[in-house]
This record gives sequence, C-alpha cells and structure tokens, in this order.
Amino acid sequence: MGAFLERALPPTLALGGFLAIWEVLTRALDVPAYLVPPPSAVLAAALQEPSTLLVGAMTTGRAALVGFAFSCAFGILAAITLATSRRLERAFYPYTVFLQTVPIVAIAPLLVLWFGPGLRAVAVSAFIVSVFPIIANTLAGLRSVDPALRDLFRLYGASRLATLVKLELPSAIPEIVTGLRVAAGLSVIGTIVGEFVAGFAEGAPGLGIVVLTSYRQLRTDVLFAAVLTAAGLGFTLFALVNAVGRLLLRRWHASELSR
Amino acid sequence: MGAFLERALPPTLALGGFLAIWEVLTRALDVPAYLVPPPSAVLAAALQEPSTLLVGAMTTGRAALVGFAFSCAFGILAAITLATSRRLERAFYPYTVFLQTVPIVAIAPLLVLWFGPGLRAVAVSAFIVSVFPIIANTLAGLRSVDPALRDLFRLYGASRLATLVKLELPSAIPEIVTGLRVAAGLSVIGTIVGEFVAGFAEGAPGLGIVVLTSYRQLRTDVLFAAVLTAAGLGFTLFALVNAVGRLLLRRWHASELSR
Amino acid sequence: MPRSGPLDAALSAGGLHSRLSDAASGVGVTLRGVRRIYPTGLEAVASLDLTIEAGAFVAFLGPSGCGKSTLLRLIAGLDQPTDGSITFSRAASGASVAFVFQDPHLMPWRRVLENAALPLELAGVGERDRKDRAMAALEEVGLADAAVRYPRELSGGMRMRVSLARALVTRPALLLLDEPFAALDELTRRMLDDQLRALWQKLGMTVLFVTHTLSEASYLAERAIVFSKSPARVVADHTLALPREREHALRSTPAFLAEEQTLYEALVRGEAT
Amino acid sequence: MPRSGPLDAALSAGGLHSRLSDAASGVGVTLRGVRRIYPTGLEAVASLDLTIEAGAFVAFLGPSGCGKSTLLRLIAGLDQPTDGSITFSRAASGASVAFVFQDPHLMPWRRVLENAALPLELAGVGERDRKDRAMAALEEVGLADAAVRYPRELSGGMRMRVSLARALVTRPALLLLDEPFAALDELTRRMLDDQLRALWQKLGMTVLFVTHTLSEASYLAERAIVFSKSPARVVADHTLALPREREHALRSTPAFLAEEQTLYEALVRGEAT
Amino acid sequence: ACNKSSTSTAGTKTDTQVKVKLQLNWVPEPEFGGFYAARESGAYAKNGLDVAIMGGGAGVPVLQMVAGGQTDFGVAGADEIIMARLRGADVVPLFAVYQTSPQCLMAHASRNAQGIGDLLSSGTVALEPGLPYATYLKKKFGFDKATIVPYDGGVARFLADKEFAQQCFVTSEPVAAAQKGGDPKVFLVADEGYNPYLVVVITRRQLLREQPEQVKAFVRATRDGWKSYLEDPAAANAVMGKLNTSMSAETFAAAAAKQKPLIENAETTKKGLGSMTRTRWEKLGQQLVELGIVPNAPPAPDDVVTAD
Ligand SMILES: Nc1ncnc2c1ncn2[C@@H]1O[C@H](COP(=O)(O)OP(=O)(O)OP(=O)(O)O)[C@@H](O)[C@H]1O
Ligand SMILES: Nc1ncnc2c1ncn2[C@@H]1O[C@H](COP(=O)(O)OP(=O)(O)OP(=O)(O)O)[C@@H](O)[C@H]1O
Ligand SMILES: [Mg+2]
Ligand SMILES: [Mg+2]
Repeated sequence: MGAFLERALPPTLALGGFLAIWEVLTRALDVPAYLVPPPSAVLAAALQEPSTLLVGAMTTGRAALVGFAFSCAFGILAAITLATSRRLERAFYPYTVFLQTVPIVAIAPLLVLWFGPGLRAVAVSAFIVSVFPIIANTLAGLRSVDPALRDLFRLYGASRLATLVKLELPSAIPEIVTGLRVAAGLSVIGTIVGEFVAGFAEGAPGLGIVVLTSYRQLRTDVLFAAVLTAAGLGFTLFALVNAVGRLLLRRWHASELSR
Repeated sequence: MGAFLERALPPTLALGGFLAIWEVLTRALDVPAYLVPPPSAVLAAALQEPSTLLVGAMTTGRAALVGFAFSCAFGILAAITLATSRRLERAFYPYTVFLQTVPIVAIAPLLVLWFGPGLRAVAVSAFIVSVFPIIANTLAGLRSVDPALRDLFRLYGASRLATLVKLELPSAIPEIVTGLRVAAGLSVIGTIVGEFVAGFAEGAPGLGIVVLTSYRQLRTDVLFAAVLTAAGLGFTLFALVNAVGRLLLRRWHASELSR
Repeated sequence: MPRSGPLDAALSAGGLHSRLSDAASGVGVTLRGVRRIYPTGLEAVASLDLTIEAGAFVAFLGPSGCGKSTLLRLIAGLDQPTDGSITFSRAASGASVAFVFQDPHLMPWRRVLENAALPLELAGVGERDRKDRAMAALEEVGLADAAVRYPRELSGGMRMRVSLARALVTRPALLLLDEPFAALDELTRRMLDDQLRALWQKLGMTVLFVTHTLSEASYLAERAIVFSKSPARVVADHTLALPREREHALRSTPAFLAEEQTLYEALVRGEAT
Repeated sequence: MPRSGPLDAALSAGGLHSRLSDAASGVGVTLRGVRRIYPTGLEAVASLDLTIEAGAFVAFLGPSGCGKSTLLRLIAGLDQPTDGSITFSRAASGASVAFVFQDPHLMPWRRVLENAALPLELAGVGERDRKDRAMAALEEVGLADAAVRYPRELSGGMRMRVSLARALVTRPALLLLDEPFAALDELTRRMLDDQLRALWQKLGMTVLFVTHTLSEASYLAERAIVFSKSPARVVADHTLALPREREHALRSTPAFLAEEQTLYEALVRGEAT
Repeated sequence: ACNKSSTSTAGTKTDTQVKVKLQLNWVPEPEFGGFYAARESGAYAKNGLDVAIMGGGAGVPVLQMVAGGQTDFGVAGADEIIMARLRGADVVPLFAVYQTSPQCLMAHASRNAQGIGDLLSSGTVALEPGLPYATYLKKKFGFDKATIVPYDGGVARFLADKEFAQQCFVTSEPVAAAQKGGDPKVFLVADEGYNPYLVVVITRRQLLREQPEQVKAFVRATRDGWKSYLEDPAAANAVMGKLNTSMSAETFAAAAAKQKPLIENAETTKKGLGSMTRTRWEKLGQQLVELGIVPNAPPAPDDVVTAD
C-alpha cells in the first residue's frame, strides 16, 4: 500500500498541479475557448459524449495494439537479422530510417489498396511509425553484449540461435525496453495519423476521426478531450512497457535496482 | 580507401538492388504509374524539376536541423532533470509520452499563433515529434551508470554537476546516440508534417508542401521524388549521428569495437 | 591421497553430450613462432615456441601485463595470432575447452545455478541432469547455499568461484585458468587446489593455469613456465621435481621451498631483462 | 629502510586542495554494534564492535563471502548499517577517504592518466598540477608507459594498479583497500607492499586493507583482524609483534613465520565455527 | 433489366440482389446524405442492389480503388477525375451531386472584401497547396500580396486573426465559424469562373461496359436517394449521426440546408439531379491545361450517363 502510494502519488500530484495551472491560466488570461479550453470545459465535453470517446479509444486502442505488437515482433527480428553481420547492417540499417521519414499521407493510397481501409491500413500505419525505435534500440543492445561472454559462448560452441536466445537478447533487454517505451507513444500517433487518411470504414470511428471532425467544426473542447484520450492510450501502453521492463530487470539491472 | 569501400559498398549495392527490383516489378506487373511509378520515372520527374526538390530540401532541411538541435538540447536537459530524483521521474516522465501522441494537426493553430507560421512553427513541430526518444534514451543511459563508479564519485565528494558531466553523461553516450538516431528521422517527418499545416506555401516551399501539392494533383512521380528526398535528409542526419557516435565510442564501447 | 568430492562424482556420472564425452583425456598444444601484436601496435607475445603434451599440468608465471592472458586467449582460439601457428594433438573442435577468465564474467540476469549450468545447457544436456551437475559443481566450490542468488548478490570471491564451477561442470579436455584463485582466502584456495589436482589426476585433461602465487604454482603444477616482461618470452621452463601425490605438508619441505625459490629467481631474471 | 619513490614525492609536493591538505594524519574509526542485513535477508555483518585508532594499519582477513567488502563499504559510508553506529575521530567529511574496490572499476572512456587523476580533478586541482601528480602515481605503480592507453587495452593486473594509483593520488586520511594486490605478480606486489608501507609511515593515514595473503597481512599491517564465516564476527584481533621497519628478509624469520601461523590458525578457527 | 424484380421492399435483401460497394472520400456528412437516403429508403434495394457504403479518410485513394476494382463505385471531384484519367485510371463519371462547387474562400466581414480578389490583396490566406482551384486563383489574382499558408483543416486561426482568410466548404467551415461567434463572409470560387462538379459518382469503364444495367440502376437509385434527402434529410442524418458521432444533429441539419442550392438548380430541374454536360467537362479540362496542371486535356468523358 505504501509502495503503491509512493509510486502513484507523484504522477497524480503532477497531473493535478498541471490541470490546476491550466485552468487558472485560461481563465485569468481569458484565452478564447475555441483556442484552448480550460480543463473543466474539456471534462464537460468528455462527459457529454462519453460514448464518442469510449468508442474512439476502443477503435484506436485496438489498432495501436495490433500495430505495436507487429512493431515489436518485426522490429526485434529485423534488428536480430541486421546484427548477424556488420555488412548486412551497413547495407540495410540506413534505409530503415526511411520508415521514419515517410509521411503516412503520401503512402496512404498504397496502404489502403494493399491492406484495405479501416483497422488493417491503420494498424500498418501504426507499425510503420513505431518500428524504427525498436530496431535501433534492439540493435544497439545486441551490439553491446559483454565481449567476454560472447567469447565464452563461442568457446562452448554455442549455435547462433543459442547465442541469440541465451546471451544477446537477455543482455539487450534494457535497450529493447527503452525502444518499446518510445514505440508505445509512436504507435498511438501512428494509428491516429493512419485514421486521418485511411481510418473510416463502416461504424465505430477512432480517435483520429474524432480529432479531425471536431477540429473542423472547431469543437476544441471535444478535440482536446480526444487528444487527451489518445495520450491516455499512450500512457497505458507506456505503463505496460514499464511494468514488463521492471519485471524483467528488477533483479539484475542497474537501471531498476535503486528503486 | 579500402576501408571506405568496405563502408560504402554494402549500402550502395543494397540501394542498387532495391531500385532494380522496384523497376522490374513495376514494369513486369504493369503497376499503374499513378500508384507506384518505376524509379526511372521518379528520377525523370526529379530531373525535370530539380529546383523544386532542391529548394524543398533546403527549407525542410533547415527546419529539421533547428528542430533536431532543440530536441537534443532540451531532451538531454529534461532527462538530466528527471534523473535527479526517482520521485521527479515518476511525477513527470509518463507525461512526456504526451509529446509523442499529440497529432500536430490538432495543435497547429496554437503553434502558428505562438510561434508564427513558417520556419519557427515548423521547427517546433519537428522538435515535438523528435524529442521523446532522446529523453527516454538519455534517461535510460543515466540510470545505467556503473554503481561502483557512482560510489566513487560520492566518496570523493563530487558535486552533482561534476557527477553529471564527468560520470553520467559520458557513460550514457551509447544510449544518447541511439536516441539521436531515432530522433534524426523523426525530426524530418516532424518538419514535413509541420509544413503540411504551418509551413509557407509560397516563397521557398518545403518538401511537405511539395508532397501535398503533388499528392493533390496525383503526380505520383513527383510525390515519390519528394518523399525520397525527405528520406535522403533523414539519412544524412542519421549518418551524421552515426559518425559522431563512432567518434565518441570508437575507443571504448563494445558496440563500436568490433568494426 | 587426493580428496574426491561431489564435483568429481558429478563429472564421472556419465551421460554427457557426445561432443564432450570423448574428451576424457587431455589434448596437446604446440605453438610455433606465435606473435600477437594488438591493433594499438603493442606486441604482447613475441615469437613464442612451446610444446605442451596432452595431459600436462602447466603453470604460467610472469609479471603483470607480460602477456599471459593474451597467450591463454590465443590457445583457446578466442584471439588469432598475428604470426605463427597453434596446433592441437587432436581436433580442437572435437575436444572441449573450458576457460576461467581473469574476471568472473557471469550473466547478471541468471541465478548462480543457471550460470554454472550454462556449458551443459549449450551442449544440450537435459534440464534435470544439468541442474544436478551444476549443483554438484557449486557444492564443490562451496557455494551450494548461494545457488539461487543473482551474481550481484555475491562477494567477489564467490563470483570467481561460480565462474570456476562453470568451467569444471563439463569434462574439458583442455582447461585454461587465468588466476582463478587470486580472490580467494587461503583455506578455500587450498581446498580448491586439492580439488583441481584430484580432478586432473582422475581425468587426465590438459590444464594450463596462470597464477601469481609461487607456492600455488609449485604445489599444483608438473611444469612451470616463467615469462619475461612484455612482450612475453620464456625465461624459464621448469619441470617441478616433486612427487605426484601432494599434500599440504609438502609446502614446508625443503624440496618444495627450493622449487619456489627457483621460480622466484626466474621471475627476478625476467623482470631484469 | 623504506624506499621512497616518486609517488611519495608527488604526494608531499604540497599545494593540494584545502579539503585534502589537512588530511595529513589519519582518522580513527569506531564501530558499535554494527549489523548489515541485505534486502535479500542475508546478514553479512553481525553486531560488530571495533575500534581503530587514528593512523592504524589494519589487515582484514576472513573466508570468501564473510563480509569484508561489506564492512569496508560501511566504513566508507557507501552503505548504511542496518543497526549500530560508525563514528570517526574527526569529521569524516573534512577528512578524505580513498577506496580501492575489489574490481578496478575504471572509466572506460578515459585514458589511464585521466582515470588516475580523477580524485584530483574532483577536488578542483588545476590541470597541469593534477596531470603531474597522476603521472607520478602511475610511475609508482609501474604504469608510466601505459598512461595514454584506454582501460580495455590493459591487462587485469594493470587495471588494478591504475585503480590503486587513483586512490593514492590524493593524500587520504583514511585509505580503504579491498584486495588491491591480488591480481599482481610476486615482484610487483612486493614493490607495492613497500611503497604502501613507506607512504603510511610518512603520512600517518589510517589504512584498512583486505587481503587473503597471510604473509602480506603480516608484512604490511600493525594489527590483523580475522573474521569468521558469514556473517562476519571477529575471531582474532591480533597486534603483530614485528619491528616497525620491515624489509623482505623479515619474511623468512621465525618471528614472521610464527605470526603467519597464528593468522592461519585463526582462519581455521573461523571456518570451523 | 435488373429492376424488374421490384418485389423486394425497403431495407430487405434477397438473393437476387447484387452486392456492390460505394467508397466515399470522407466520413459520413450531409455531402453524402443522398447515398445514405437511398439505402435507408430502400431505393437501392428496389433496384436490385445491396450497397455497402464505405466511409473514408482524407487519404483514401478512391480513384485508384475504383480503377483497380477494389470498389465498384466511388466519389471524387471532377478535376481529380480528369487528372486521374489522364494518368491512366480508366474511370467514368456517372452522377454529379454538386452542380455548383461548394469550394469557397471566407474572410471576416469586417474586412469588407467585395470578392476573392480583395481578399487576396492583403493579410494571410490559408489554401491547401496543390488544389487546382488554388492554382486557378493564383493565376487569376496573383499570390504576391498576401501571405499564403497551408490550410490546416480548421477555423481556429481564422477566429483568432481578423486579417486571416481561408479556403472552405460552404457547408462546413463558415457554419463552424459562425457558431463560435465569427462573422465570416463567404465567396464561392465558382463565381470566379472555376466550377468543377463535386462529389461525382464514378465507376470503372469495364464495369460500365459489362454491367450497364447495374450501373444505370445504381445511378437511378442514387438520384432517388438524393431526391428524398433534399426533401427531408432527417432520417438519413440520423443514420449518419450514428456513424459519425463527432458531429451534432444541428450541424447535420444546418449543413444539409446550406448545400441544397448547390445541388439543385435550373439544370437539374430540367434534366434531373446529378446530370452533367459535356461542355462543362471540356471547359474544366481546358482550364486545367491552362493552369499547367495537366499537359493536355483528355477527351471529355463521352459516356457520361445522363438522365434517362
Ligand atoms: N548486494 C548484495 N545483496 C545481497 N547479498 C549480498 C550483496 N553483496 C554481498 N552480499 C552477500 O553478503 C556476504 C558478504 O559479502 P562481501 O562481499 O562483504 O564478502 P567478502 O568478505 O568481501 O568476500 P570476498 O573475499 O569473496 O570478496 C556474501 O554472502 C554475499 O553473498
Ligand atoms: N585489447 C587490447 N588492446 C591493446 N593492448 C592490449 C589489449 N589487451 C591487452 N593488451 C596489452 O597487452 C599486454 C599483455 O596483456 P595481458 O592481459 O596478456 O597481460 P597478463 O600477462 O595477463 O597480465 P596480468 O597478470 O596483469 O593479467 C599488456 O601490456 C596489455 O596492456
Ligand atoms: Mg591477465
Ligand atoms: Mg570482497
């Protein structure tokens, strides 16, 4: 209980303080509500249309999760492949940056044509946006293995697979977790951007659609509510990654020891 | 010379092979050019309007660099601040994810009102999109310092600043470089997305404007040329980060030793 | 009489992976003109010729930084000589090699038992079997109690002993030890000295070990090679004139003290050149 | 006659930061009922009472894993006792403490010279000055040639010596050494033994050092404390009846051998309990 | 023809019904009201069609999807259709919802602008780069006096800056701006001489050739749908409101009212809703050539399905 408080109190206080300042500032400076609504107005909007946000969060959350899962799987696999040889890394690693720089809108037609509109195209967008940090961090982790342990594995004639599974991946976990932290938020924004351009199939509109339509209609309170809901999804994924990281690293890694 | 070849050949071959396959596939499968043009057509388009792309690359490149520079400075500073206490980290770190999940379009009016349209708003967009990976990676790096060295610094009564400058930052360099790698590409896409909503459409339009224009007019060849030019900017920043990383880590870090 | 402990029992319990099971006797090593120049330009080993018979027990002595660890790494195949060749009496790939590094180098994410069991795991030994053997090896180095701890929860000497258990858990044909006992107290060290020698007598593997303790070199080895200051050249290659069966009482005999003195003098000579 | 080397010269050359300059004489340490229980539940040190006078030279001996390193860390203030108190004869903050860990723990991104100069740098000593002093300290541990190398280009023993130079480069009032010479060859070790004792005689700082080598403990220390198996309790607290001026010839005198034997017996007793 | 079996009643589906897909290029909004009305009123069903109406985002490549056969019908702007045809997408227009383009520019009434020319003579104007009509306005008025910034899709900057003008859809941004207390004055681009058909239903030529009756039935039903939507949009609005929960019922109603005069005019009363003329297609093609957006005008679609 005490430990939980110690963990939950600081972020709660920070959030409370932030909201309070925001509320006071918007009121004191008389900021027009269509520009930045006070948090109370955002809350009111959210309470007025709980189902819009809920449905949006469900739709977006599902796509983000799917995209994130693919990012994890593919990103780690790609990094493993690149790590097998310096030459391979040199040949292909620079081009993975492309995934980061391509504007989703520019390839939206291809996404929709190849994957169909709705969940699939959107999840692919989330994947594209979030995969690179996983590749980069995993690769960095795999490259930082204690050379003496590598020698030991070589000495005992460990297969490539055994070296990977028993040595490289475990020692890269801290870096992989960092990559996942970054990818968590990116997969949410990737989903939303994907929804902007390819998101609306029949039925439940995701947060991206809510953002766009409320933006067009200048319903800034709803817009903020949707953006904050998206941030909430990001936090949730981030917290999930953190929990997994803590679980994996608690017993042995410096970054988690002094907690 | 040999070393240079060894370094430059694999990526060149990979690129060549990729382009060849692309060219052959689009021709063999008779892919409509408005969908995916063959690289030869993209090249032709690029050669037809070299100044559009050059000007675009300059405008976008400048904004990306400015945004990236701010990301580096602010990201590292923020991570340092968060690293001073577990409580501070718990209070604020989760909320930095917000930077990752907020759609630039949703805050475009604020960006433009606060920073003015053009370079400044666009650079801020690049900053927002690219700062989180630097925070996350730097923080992870700062947290992974050899505890015995930390003890040593404590023993010698090192000031907070000295510990930071002489111990924590140097030993976090590998992680920071990884963060910068991720941020490099993100700052380019952040710029382009920023240009979508807050750039100048006239004068020296950036690549984002070129992308939008060619997209609207279904000039897929120009669109691809612009997207590839943006990727080129991303590569350049990425290569820069790699070079700096190699320079800093060459003599001591496992990840750069076996090269 | 050499003591025979649980480690010994565990190792002879058979059932090891076929790659290891033929390694019961040692492997000979021949070095011809071996040099090693590091990329920094430093010559760590200078044109070394050395023949080590299968089943030998050889101690390497020499000043700090003279190239002993480098030499061991070369023999293990973890590093390639700049010049010269290293050959083995039988295919080195078929024979198993075990190495105790100068530092423990344990896997921080694995418990002690799983660290010690690593070589068996890599050789494909089943889980039950390898846990039993690793446990036996840990018992032998006096760490049965610490089996479920993580490396960071161990003392320096305990870590080094885990590393030793990890090397002994297989039945290596060639055992390379780089100052394995330096971080251990006198009693533990003597116990392990006896264990090691008993194991060697039983299995007949080739043992090459680096030590800075003259009495340990004399007590354990059949042959001691003393190197000069860097780059390593042989100053003395001395076969110890001591009985095959050794007990601690031996340490205070004049014959033993004389051997120690011989080594000491060789060291002094190596330092002087 | 104790040797007087360049390190000694460098240290007495004055001009050190004020925080350090008053540390010319040692600091006394008193432990009252000190216990340390690790979060895993393991009791590493059990209710220890110990008084160490200012300027004492004390050797800690004991089985591997008995709690020696833990004790040193507690005294250095790097770890907090679960129970009990540790007090100093004068404000510990004013006095400077130096620590040589059991492992070298160098900063891999710094060259050897910059590693050795670290404590001076942190004390605000100017660049020229601190480079000179660090160089002198490196010379003393026999590493002047290696000053511009990076730690990963050093041998194990060399790394440990850099760590030693780093500790000696300041003029500590309390010097804590955790098996500093374990990885060194006999000759280097003897040289450093003499250096250390000469330094102590000159500066009068308090030296606490952990060693596993009985002869080293006898040769160096004025007082030897032998601990039992974990958790650490004092088995023997023995003042060595040896002359203040020591030379290597002493090692073969009956008085010296008798002291060694006393310590050995204490160790055996500690292991038995 | 396939509409002989008009035994099927509203909303019910029988085996004889052909399943077809209609791909929209935006989320359900009044600009698509007629399609939903056709579905809800049973007009599609009566014509033997089971139509799946697919909403879309801004990036859904409707033209490519129609050309590639991923969907049977889609909607697009006339200028986009010309560009796509020229670049090899063999699509044909069938039915134009907006006879007058709802594309417009709006400025604050306080500026007293009398036309788009005034509005482009000072201040900041937000226009989406690459839109043909933006190019048209550039050619006609020049962009050197005002600061041109990309249109970001909203009206926040408009409300915050009295010197700010922007592109808009008559049915959308001005309504939103007015609701927030702005006083926008709206200028139709069509009045300046650039007036492409908008929300044009297209199909691929192959389908038209192979299933002419089915295509005709679709057009007929769509026309019926729009007729009923213009009469009473409430039912269809309610359906769309369920799909697009982010837009209020009032906004739906207001927008539906606004767009009515752009859909119905003298021409459509004569020839029927959605009808198109060759002349306008040819003129548009010529305009695009003059703007340098396309190298040469494609022949006007000769197989435009006009009212029976
Ligand atoms: N961080 C830790 N967490 C839990 N247990 C620990 C930790 N550090 C040390 N221990 C345990 O405390 C005991 C004492 O350890 P310590 O390092 O003080 O031993 P030592 O006397 O220095 O041994 P050695 O001579 O082998 O270095 C050992 O049993 C060790 O396993
Ligand atoms: N990776 C390396 N790069 C450059 N020089 C190295 C490297 N490793 C070792 N050396 C140098 O080679 C020499 C021999 O090193 P080695 O580790 O073999 O010594 P050693 O005999 O094992 O010493 P010790 O007894 O101190 O462990 C030393 O001078 C060392 O500095
Ligand atoms: Mg060595
Ligand atoms: Mg210890």
